[in-house]
Amino acid sequence: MARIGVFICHCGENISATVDVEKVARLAGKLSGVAYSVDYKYMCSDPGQTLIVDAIKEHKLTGIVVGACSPRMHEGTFRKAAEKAGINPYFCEMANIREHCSWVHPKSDETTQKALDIVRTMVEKVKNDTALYPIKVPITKTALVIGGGIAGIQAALDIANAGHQVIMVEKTPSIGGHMSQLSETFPTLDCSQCILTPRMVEVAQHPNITLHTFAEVENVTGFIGNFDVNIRLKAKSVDFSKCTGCGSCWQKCPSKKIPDEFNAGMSFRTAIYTPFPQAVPNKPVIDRANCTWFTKCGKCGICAKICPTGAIDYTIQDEIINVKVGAIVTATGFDIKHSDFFPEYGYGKHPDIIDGLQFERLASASGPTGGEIRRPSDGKVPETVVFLACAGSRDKAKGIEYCSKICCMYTAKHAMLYKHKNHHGKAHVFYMDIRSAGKSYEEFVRRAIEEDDVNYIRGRVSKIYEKNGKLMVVGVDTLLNAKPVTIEADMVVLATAVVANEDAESVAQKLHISYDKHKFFAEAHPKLKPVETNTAGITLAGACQSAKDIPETVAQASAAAAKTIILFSGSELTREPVVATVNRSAAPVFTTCTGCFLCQEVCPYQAIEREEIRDRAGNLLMNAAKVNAGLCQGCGTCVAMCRNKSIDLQGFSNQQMLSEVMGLLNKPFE
Amino acid sequence: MDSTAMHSGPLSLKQKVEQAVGAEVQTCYQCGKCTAGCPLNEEMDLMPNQILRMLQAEYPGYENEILSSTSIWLCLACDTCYSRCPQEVKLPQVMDFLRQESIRRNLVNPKTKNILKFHKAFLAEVERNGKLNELGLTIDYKLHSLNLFQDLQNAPSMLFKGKLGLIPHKVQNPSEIKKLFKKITF
Amino acid sequence: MRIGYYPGCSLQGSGREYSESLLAVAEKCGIVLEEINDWNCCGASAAHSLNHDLSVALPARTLALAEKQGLQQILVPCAACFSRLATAQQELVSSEEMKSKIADYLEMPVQGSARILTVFEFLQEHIFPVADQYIVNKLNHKTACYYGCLLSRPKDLTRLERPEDPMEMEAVMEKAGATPIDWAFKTECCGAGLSVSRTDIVAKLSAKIVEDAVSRGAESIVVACPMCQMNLDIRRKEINKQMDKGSDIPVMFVTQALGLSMGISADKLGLNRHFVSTGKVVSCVGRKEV
Amino acid sequence: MAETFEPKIVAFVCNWCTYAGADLAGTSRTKYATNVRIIRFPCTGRIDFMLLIKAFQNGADGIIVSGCHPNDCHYTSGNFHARRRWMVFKSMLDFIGFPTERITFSWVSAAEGKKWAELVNETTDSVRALGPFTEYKNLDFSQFNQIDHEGIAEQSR
Repeated sequence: MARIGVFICHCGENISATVDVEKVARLAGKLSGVAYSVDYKYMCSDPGQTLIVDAIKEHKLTGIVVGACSPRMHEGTFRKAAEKAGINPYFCEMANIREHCSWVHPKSDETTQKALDIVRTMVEKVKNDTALYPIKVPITKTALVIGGGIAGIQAALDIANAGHQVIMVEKTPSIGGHMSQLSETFPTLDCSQCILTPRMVEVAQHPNITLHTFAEVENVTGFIGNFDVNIRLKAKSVDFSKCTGCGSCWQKCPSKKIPDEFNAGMSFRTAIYTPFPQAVPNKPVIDRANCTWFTKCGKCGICAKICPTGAIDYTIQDEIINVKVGAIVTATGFDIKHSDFFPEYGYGKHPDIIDGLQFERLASASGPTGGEIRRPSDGKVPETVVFLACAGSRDKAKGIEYCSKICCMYTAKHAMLYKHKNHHGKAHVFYMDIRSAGKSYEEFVRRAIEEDDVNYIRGRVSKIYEKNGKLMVVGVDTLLNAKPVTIEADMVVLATAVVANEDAESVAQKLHISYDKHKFFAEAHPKLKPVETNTAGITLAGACQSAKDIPETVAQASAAAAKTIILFSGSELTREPVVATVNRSAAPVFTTCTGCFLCQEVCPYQAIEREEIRDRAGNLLMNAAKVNAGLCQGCGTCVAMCRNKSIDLQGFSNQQMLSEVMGLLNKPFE
Repeated sequence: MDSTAMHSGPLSLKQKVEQAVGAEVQTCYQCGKCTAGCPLNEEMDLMPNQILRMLQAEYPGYENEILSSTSIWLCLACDTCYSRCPQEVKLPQVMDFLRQESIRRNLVNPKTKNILKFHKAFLAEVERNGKLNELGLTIDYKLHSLNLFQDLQNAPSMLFKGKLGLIPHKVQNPSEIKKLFKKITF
Repeated sequence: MRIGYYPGCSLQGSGREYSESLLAVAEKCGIVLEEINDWNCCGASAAHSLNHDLSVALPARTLALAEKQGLQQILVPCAACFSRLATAQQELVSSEEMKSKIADYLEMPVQGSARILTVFEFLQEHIFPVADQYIVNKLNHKTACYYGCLLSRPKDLTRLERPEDPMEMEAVMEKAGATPIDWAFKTECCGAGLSVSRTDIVAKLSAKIVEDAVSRGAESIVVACPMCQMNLDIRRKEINKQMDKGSDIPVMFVTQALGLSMGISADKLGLNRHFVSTGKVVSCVGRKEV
Repeated sequence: MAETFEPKIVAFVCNWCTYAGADLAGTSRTKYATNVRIIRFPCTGRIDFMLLIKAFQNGADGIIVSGCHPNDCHYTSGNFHARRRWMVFKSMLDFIGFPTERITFSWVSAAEGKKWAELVNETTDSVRALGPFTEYKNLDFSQFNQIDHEGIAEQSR
């Protein structure tokens, strides 16, 4: 016979202000099976928990219901208290009479009645609770880092330096990401490549890091501590074990007219290429879509002829490798909108209307102009440059309501760099607000205005068109009584919106992590779990989660690394025992499972296995489903699917859910 | 200032606009893109974004200023502002409403009276025949605006080129249109 | 499928050559346009400036008449009329309340269900498939396709693929053998409704348009709106005063250009009705390629 | 009767989205009708639709089923299975003449506290308009639930 204790919390006045808590406790005491019922000011406080522990012991309670806040808040707290009192913690249930009752309804009899109903429901559930024991799972102490930009590099180095193995997967032929494309960085104007390349080399040389460039994650199965990952190593067409990185091949490659991704399309590269001189690894790959050997069936072949070590191999195929990892850091980065996104600025048809990344390449010493600001159309040094902040960002009509966060700062930097290189040039910035909240950020923007004489105009630009070789920038100065302003510019730089990568959605689906409507990956909690995802064991670093600058990205990457290292600090992982089980009984029944395996079809975690039940002589009697508790995440889809209720979910069993439904409505409450 | 206290009674002009047009005046964040692209910005006394800001402020003194501005009558309803507005404010429809409100409150700017007279002459012509006859419209407008000689040089050649018809086009039963006008305008 | 035709008032007056050329081209291609019986004025900018209900009711009467006639699609070549009819239709379709209110005013039912075609949609869907067999001349010259405001905006009404830089008229002109230029003022407003009341403004705005077209080497400006045509053509004297150097660049309707390429006579296309002589364009027929 | 009818609504919700969304409505103190009672499932995929019938049998007048938005399921695909099963179940209910307008199937995310409140209010209003649901109330199914051992024994003799 169940002996249940009911503990009703006032939560200060959070509950008692609208719910008659004494009445709830009093009437709950009359429910069948309830042996003890009490209300108290703060149940989660130390004295409150002591009250529960003492009551369990004194009244020999077999289960408890705490009528208080959401189980998402304090279920753990009260389960610990139950355990302390010597009963299995899974005999503790929360009746959520705060979030779902006292806070959302006015003080009334109905509200009190609802609280009573909620408590009674949970009393019915507790009666059907069973003892459960946490599941221990071993941990594979290897981390997978997806993405080799600054976020991935930082996370990988931190985890590797803590002594754990790291596998890094990078989509392009080199690590470095967008940061390697930048010229100088705000607010210190130190050279981006100078601070980044040593880190890139460290990754390549670190004994704990295995680097796979030109590779993509194919699919991910498993769960925290035990992920199973297939990685596609795209065919490089170059045998890296033979290649010395001498560069003869790409110097002689005749396909020279391929837009260079690293220079944001402002120069050309060859079909066999290393993306940039400091690339890591500094060995070329063949871009098969643009290589004559592959597009014209075996024509050319110059690189193979010229290679002194015979490293070129056109027959190499994509290879899938399988790795086992315990945690995954997602650092897949971002993209930006390009000038063709803007109808009012000419749909990208004017070569001298460029985006921020293109300007970075113009300003970079390693860029197509050797660091001189020259406009793409004719290579002339522009005398007047207009910078447009918020190009596409904060623009509901264009589907991007959010602030891209980094543009205010890099636009100030761009204007400054331009002025530093062209003292007599004129730089104008159209902006809406200047968002420079960061260490030394506001000072940096003021410096652009005050010392470098950049003309900041508050207003948006309606149209840009070309007239007699000039770009007419039609804007407005809202600080001058909304005076219309048209500036004749030689070049226009759009600080275009930061957006999620094109393949973000497919990456998220492979990893089973959620994402927001702009395809940025979703953190588990906006404040308290900013680097975790809803899938345990997978963390986020950098701009794949939202637009971020470098310091923020690095900080988040280290946080993701810390979360991974914490996970790796124990030898086993303890998991909630909310898992499905298939019933088993003595011979000759064995199980009621008929082996239809519908459960296997619907399980998102491949947690359902096939078990062959045999007699002592080894003859196969039947096939039955069996749950791998390590893989099962407890969604219960299999339970709803099972035709004869042979599979059940611990903690949310058929009997428990039915008793909740029955308890909720069946009996009138006196 | 406490704008709610000021408008506890009748609706503010902003509220009226929002009610009539369904345009959310409050969404404007003053980027000025409407003004920047407006073909008539050089002619206007209040810029489009300023009108929205003044509506947002809900300061009663601004209402007359808005309604007696030339801008609301100069607006061509060319939709350039709306098509580029990042916040999708239906400014041309706001302007339509402000024009009508300006007539209701008898605040039409004297400098733009001719535009109103033209619109009225236009509708009078439509009310009469159901269709517009440019000759009739021109005569009607000139009589009202007293711009007797404007466009005079063009009329003979227009007649000659067959562009101005002397015999007015009409719908089959002009009284039907007259009735429609009566129903709507009264 | 039957195609209803709403010429609108301008196309019977100052813009009659638009209607004449459109009908001539349709006739040439064997397409019958059924004029809506007893249509009335759309109310133009006067109605929506002064009375919202009137601005819906006037076009709604025409729509109701078209429905009565059993027309499921209506061609509205005039940009302003198109805008008013399409806007009224949108209001009718999106609000049952408005629908019943307007039906009360009109004393007849109105659904707003017919598809309203722009001149480009009509040309693309009905003329283009058969045009090649009728095109006999190449209109070899550089032309500036001018859309103005109401043909390009708002984009959910006009359904242009690139509202800030449309290419629909260019496609027609290329069919006619002309070379459309890339220019900056194709969707700027000419001043439209202020043509009579504020001619000064119209002259200023139109001057910018003519100037840009001329400076980029255009030999003609092609339009698809009677008000654009009126402002750029009839008001040329005033426009020229606003420009450093006046221009005699002819302004014609896109249907006139297409008609010329089909060998229809200049007279029939109304090319003699223009204030600025269209002789230059007519003489382009069969000229060497530019 | 003078009193207005107050329907009983049972909400079958998933733990990760809608339950959390209802929590958010609480923390934001968004007020809504008291008529709803929530039953927490790990996922809408866990919901056995026969429980809906049980709820009606036990006095519910209306039911809400709500989980994560498509593509946002904490378990990747549970909500899709729920939706699929609901389509089948609904067509069966329609076939037997059950008033399926008493069942609202919706998505409410953890961020949509306001939507949760609106959903409860709208459902309460619409079910109130439908009136009490009496057809299934207090139906005694117990005879079907018990195995007739004697009968079986009789037959086998």
